[in-house]
Amino acid sequence: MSELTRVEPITVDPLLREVKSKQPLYKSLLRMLVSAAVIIGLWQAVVVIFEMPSFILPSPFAVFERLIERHQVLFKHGWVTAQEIILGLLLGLSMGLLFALQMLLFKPVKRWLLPLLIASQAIPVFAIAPLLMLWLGYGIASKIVMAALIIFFPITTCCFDGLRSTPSGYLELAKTMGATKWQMLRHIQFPAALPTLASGIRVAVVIAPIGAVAGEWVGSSEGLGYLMLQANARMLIDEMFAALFILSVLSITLYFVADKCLKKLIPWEA
Amino acid sequence: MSELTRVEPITVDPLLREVKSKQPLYKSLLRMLVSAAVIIGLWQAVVVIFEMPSFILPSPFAVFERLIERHQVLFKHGWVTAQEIILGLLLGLSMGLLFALQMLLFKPVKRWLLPLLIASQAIPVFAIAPLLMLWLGYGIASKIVMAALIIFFPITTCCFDGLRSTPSGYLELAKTMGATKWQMLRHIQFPAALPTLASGIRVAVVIAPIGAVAGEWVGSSEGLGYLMLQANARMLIDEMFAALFILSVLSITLYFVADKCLKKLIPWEA
Amino acid sequence: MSVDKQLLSGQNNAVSIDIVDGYLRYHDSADVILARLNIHIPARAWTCILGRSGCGKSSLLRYLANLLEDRVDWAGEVNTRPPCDSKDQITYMAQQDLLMPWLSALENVMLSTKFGAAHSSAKRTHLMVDKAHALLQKVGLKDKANYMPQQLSGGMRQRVALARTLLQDKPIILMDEPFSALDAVTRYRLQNLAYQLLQDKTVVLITHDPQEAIRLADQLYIMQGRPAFAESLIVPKSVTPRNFDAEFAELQQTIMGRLEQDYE
Amino acid sequence: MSVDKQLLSGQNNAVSIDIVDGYLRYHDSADVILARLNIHIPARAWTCILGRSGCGKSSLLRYLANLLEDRVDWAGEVNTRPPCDSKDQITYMAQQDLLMPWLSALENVMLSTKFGAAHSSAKRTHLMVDKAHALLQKVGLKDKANYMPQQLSGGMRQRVALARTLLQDKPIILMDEPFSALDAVTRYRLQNLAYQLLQDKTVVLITHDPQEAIRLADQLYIMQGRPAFAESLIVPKSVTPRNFDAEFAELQQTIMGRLEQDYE
Amino acid sequence: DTKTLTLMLDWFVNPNHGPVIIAKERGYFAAQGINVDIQEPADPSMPPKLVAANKVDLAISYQPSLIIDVAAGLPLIRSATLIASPLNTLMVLDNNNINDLSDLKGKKIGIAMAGNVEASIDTMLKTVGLNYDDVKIINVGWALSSSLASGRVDAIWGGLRNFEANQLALEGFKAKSFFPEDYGVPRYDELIFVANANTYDKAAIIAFNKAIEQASLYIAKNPQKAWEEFAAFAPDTLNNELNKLAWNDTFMHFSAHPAAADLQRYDDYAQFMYTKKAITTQPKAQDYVLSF
Ligand SMILES: Nc1ncnc2c1ncn2[C@@H]1O[C@H](COP(=O)(O)OP(=O)(O)OP(=O)(O)O)[C@@H](O)[C@H]1O
Ligand SMILES: Nc1ncnc2c1ncn2[C@@H]1O[C@H](COP(=O)(O)OP(=O)(O)OP(=O)(O)O)[C@@H](O)[C@H]1O
Ligand SMILES: [Mg+2]
Ligand SMILES: [Mg+2]
Repeated sequence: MSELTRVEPITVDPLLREVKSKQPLYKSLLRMLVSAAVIIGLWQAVVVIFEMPSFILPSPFAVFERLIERHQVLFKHGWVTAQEIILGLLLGLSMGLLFALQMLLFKPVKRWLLPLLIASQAIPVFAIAPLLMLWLGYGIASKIVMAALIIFFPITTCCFDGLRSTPSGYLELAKTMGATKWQMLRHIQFPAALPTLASGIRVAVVIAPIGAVAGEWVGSSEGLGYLMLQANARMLIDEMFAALFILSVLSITLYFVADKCLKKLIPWEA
Repeated sequence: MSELTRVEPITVDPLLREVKSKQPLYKSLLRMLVSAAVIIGLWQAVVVIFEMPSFILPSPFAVFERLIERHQVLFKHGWVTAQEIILGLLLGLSMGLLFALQMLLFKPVKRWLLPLLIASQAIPVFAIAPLLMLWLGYGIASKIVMAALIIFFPITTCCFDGLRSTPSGYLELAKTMGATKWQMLRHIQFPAALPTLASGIRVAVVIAPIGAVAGEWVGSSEGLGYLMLQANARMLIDEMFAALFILSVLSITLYFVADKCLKKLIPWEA
Repeated sequence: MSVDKQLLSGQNNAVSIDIVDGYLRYHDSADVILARLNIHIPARAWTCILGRSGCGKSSLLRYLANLLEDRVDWAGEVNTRPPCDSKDQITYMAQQDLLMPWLSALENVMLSTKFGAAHSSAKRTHLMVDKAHALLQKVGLKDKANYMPQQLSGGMRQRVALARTLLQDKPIILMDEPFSALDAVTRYRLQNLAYQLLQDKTVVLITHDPQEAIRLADQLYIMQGRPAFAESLIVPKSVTPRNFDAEFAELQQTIMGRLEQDYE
Repeated sequence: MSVDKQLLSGQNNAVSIDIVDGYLRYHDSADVILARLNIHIPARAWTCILGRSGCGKSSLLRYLANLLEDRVDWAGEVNTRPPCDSKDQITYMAQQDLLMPWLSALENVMLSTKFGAAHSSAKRTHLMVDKAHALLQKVGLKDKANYMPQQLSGGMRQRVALARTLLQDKPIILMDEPFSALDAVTRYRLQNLAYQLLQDKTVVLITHDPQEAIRLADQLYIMQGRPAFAESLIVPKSVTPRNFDAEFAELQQTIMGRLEQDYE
Repeated sequence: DTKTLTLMLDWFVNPNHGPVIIAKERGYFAAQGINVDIQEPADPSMPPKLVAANKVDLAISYQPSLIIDVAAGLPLIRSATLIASPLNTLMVLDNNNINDLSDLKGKKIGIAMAGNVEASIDTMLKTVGLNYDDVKIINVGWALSSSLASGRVDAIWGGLRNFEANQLALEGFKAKSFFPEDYGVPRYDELIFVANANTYDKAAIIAFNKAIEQASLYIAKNPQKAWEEFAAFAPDTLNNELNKLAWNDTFMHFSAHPAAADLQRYDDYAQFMYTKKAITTQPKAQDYVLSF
């Protein structure tokens, strides 16, 4: 059945979208470029005005030079980090959803689990990082887990808050239709929670890189975090900033991709 | 006017609450204690089953002993960290709100600011921590800023997403009543956004400690993070875990206080 | 087995409900809403309930639909005959339209097919889609099947909700002011439609329109007083849907009188 | 200065509106909703609009209330006399009750006092609170002032929304089915109340109830066709609120005929 | 067949690790029949723990750290010495603000967290009539040079005489160092190799030590050539001015006889730490300092 009904909305969607996507792509690209220029300008200004020594804040030009000179190394490590982030996001997302569902479906679980959950979050991932390294080794697994851990709580909270604030009328209606708990979740609570969940995902996408990089700091032999630490240890501050730059680009790209997907998923919200 | 109208709801509130606060305090306390017992049990189990060497994961009893032996030191440093967290929360909250408001009120600002904002978040606070230390010194200020920075994005996102998803009917009504942008915000959008904002605040409360402790790791002379580093360097792993324990208790307390406050603020949500 | 079940329900769908000495109070308020409420809802017939705004009609209906269990104090008996678990026997149409904003009109109509024991063979699915389309056409929204709820007018939304109700096939139908947002002609037609499609069902209809009530009622109650009780009014002997005649007019006068009286 | 302004508005609140050759289409749909629509809304009088469900009544009202500016294509003229910025002159009551869930009934009634140029002297505030209480009493909700919207029945919510509308003091009032969720008697009383309180205002009332329209209309339009246009019907000469009489009945028949005809 | 040893350095590869890199580059390890897999940690406190937990075979650590670890019950032994003299210093900027340790009264000292900070600094200050409480200790993470250069702290503890001094010089700051061994702190081995006390592979360690000794000898004879070979290990990151300067200040410190150990030195230092209460039990050198 769902195949049949799911096909229908397509006919109205183009109409809906017609108004929304007024903004052509090149405009937002232009905006990005200008933003970037402004950031760089500010950065240079700080360097000049505060007479920043280059071992604290190098000038953007030095960083840019480094970026070009070392682009191969940077991309290689960037790719590793990107993998860690994306896999971490997937893992954290599914764990967060699962946890939220569990708290929702089994009220008692929530009461017992929540303090545990908060405690687990309150412990900075850094503190348990050595344990993770011991258990999962110095490879990619431990970083994925770090990234997942750091986004786990935002996802769980937003998802749970979203799921439990479904308008009661919807729930009542579904109840009279004989919806099982699971069907209620799937067809009513989940779609109704999507907007709040979307906030959670946006947050997650932006903080997941922190987890991955933090993981690399504790132990790794590749990735942008490793590169940054190494550069820092060697006083190659411009290289460190070049790595930071790649990381930022990665995050921004991820954010906008996620944002686009989320907007497609939730067309009924403005 | 507002003084007069604000007084009214009190008469109905007790009625509303009558049903909700069935759960007496001692019950939730009991639950906390049991949860704690479960955590400790699990912990001990991990220690025993995996034969964890005590320099990686000490047994809960050793940690507890340490906790009692060193409670004065722990509390002293805990108090410092608590201050950092709370002030960081306040700063981050107000900055996040301000930012979200700005993005909401001035659409163009949003377009230009958002990439900047994401980029700023993507850069792990850790990476700019040394810069912060150099600018703000090794005192409490830099940790407050770290905590504020780390919660800034979740707050901003949740607040912004909440503010912009006000049911359009409410906005239209207020518009016909001649609401200025500011009044609309104050009386319609803000209350309507509170549930989503609450999710953001819950997330913020739990991750703010990470910021503060990370700040202490990068540069400090007091606080739980400092204590943890010191203990680690001296191989006093049980002391490190005792500090972690205090940190967790701090976070959990903060979370529940925040949760209570938020629930008071949003009585109309289940 | 699914065929079996349907046959069974086809034979068995005559459920009558008796409410004896009903008492209802919301936990979060001191006011008693209903007290000493006695209502007989006969099987395969339309029971219409009228009453002052705020007297407790929706509360009663929601209680019958099992939606208030943990939010009210209830005393009194609710007996179904044959005895059955009323939970699985009821279709409920709320006073608000409650369309899901993420589903199109057609998908909203088909919402119930997503729930309950899943016997969704491809064929059955196809049947349901056809049925939903047919219902949408009957409520005058053939060309709006793919509109989202936000793109529909108030009356259209109510009609979608009605179609959603009519798609379900349970022996008891509870409807809370299902025609309130419709113009006179549409209302008249949809009354006929509902009458026709729900002929062998046990229907409880809440309405504010005395004419509507008289037109459709096999059994007519008016709720009065504070806390409210229900008084049965004698309806004309003619078959429903009735046309306007002298007896009709007289009953209408009686109803207005009762409502008026409740006001004092 | 605030006194000045009030005086001014007191003298000046007679605004009439003319719609000439109105055309309206939603951006996100290909259907034209209104075309060649001509309506004259006289000052200090009630203009009632009837029409098939979904014909575009609410759209028209929302356009007049400046709520559709960037979501529709509009062609045609809307002239106010005296020319004024209609934005600040309009009170709008939507088809949905739109009560804020975080405000009590009383606070919802007083919502408008929080907006606009702030002249909230303690005295004025006090006056407004009194006025709100008085209005709540008049709509029969004296004892529900502190209830939250979720604790009110559908009709009660609509009455709160009506009280909120009546609290505002603008020359033009646009009301979209304000009595649809009320029982006959309450409806009758609130019609009288509104009539009484809005005597020197320019009122546009959308309703599905021909009797209501005839009772209150100084000017009566029926919207017909697809896209819809408006036809003016001649109302009895008697003063509003009218009582039921032969002329009344005849007009009602005409209206039903028109609606019926629109259906074919 | 060759045996693979995993070796975790104390930090990213730097000139201090010269013999390890040279031994690997010149095939001395291979000649001894072992293959060494080099790993770099970001946190110097991790490698000994990993050895104790049997996750890696060998790690580079510091003598004070080893004493602390062994005192805390970690199953570790010293298997070889990499640099046999102290490199650590108390460093200040050479701008006439602090000419003598006694000028440190009330000043801020930045540290990179280590277990023997209090013991060492207190001892040094005692020689000029001050003590630990007369200064303010601030953890500055690993931003030692920049915190000193930027003036956020008045002195740093943990800067190495072959590294931080050059780093500061390159940034245009002249530094002045107070050596701990001149102010009452016992001499100790700066960099050592540690292995797991229970599971170490004696034959492999002997082979490893031989290769290291061979490399040290080679470096002592051909410092310039060795530098080029060292820098070629990872030219991107190693071949720069700072490392070159550091190399020139380092190569003469590499232990000529890595396997040999002066037990007395360990016991003296343990005694020092014990009396300063940096450790609560006093391990005996003969139990954890092994010569292969
Ligand atoms: N956002 C929208 N996008 C597209 N079409 C819309 C939108 N809103 C309303 N419509 C269409 O406009 C038409 C008129 O709607 P409107 O709400 O004005 O009807 P109405 O006369 O008020 O009906 P009712 O009496 O049922 O309230 C309908 O066909 C509806 O589908
Ligand atoms: N959640 C609640 N808590 C407290 N009181 C409630 C709640 N819901 C409804 N009530 C009260 O119950 C009474 C009956 O409400 P109900 O919705 O049943 O009225 P109704 O007869 O359906 O009215 P209407 O015709 O206006 O829809 C009202 O006085 C209302 O204030
Ligand atoms: Mg009702
Ligand atoms: Mg409408």
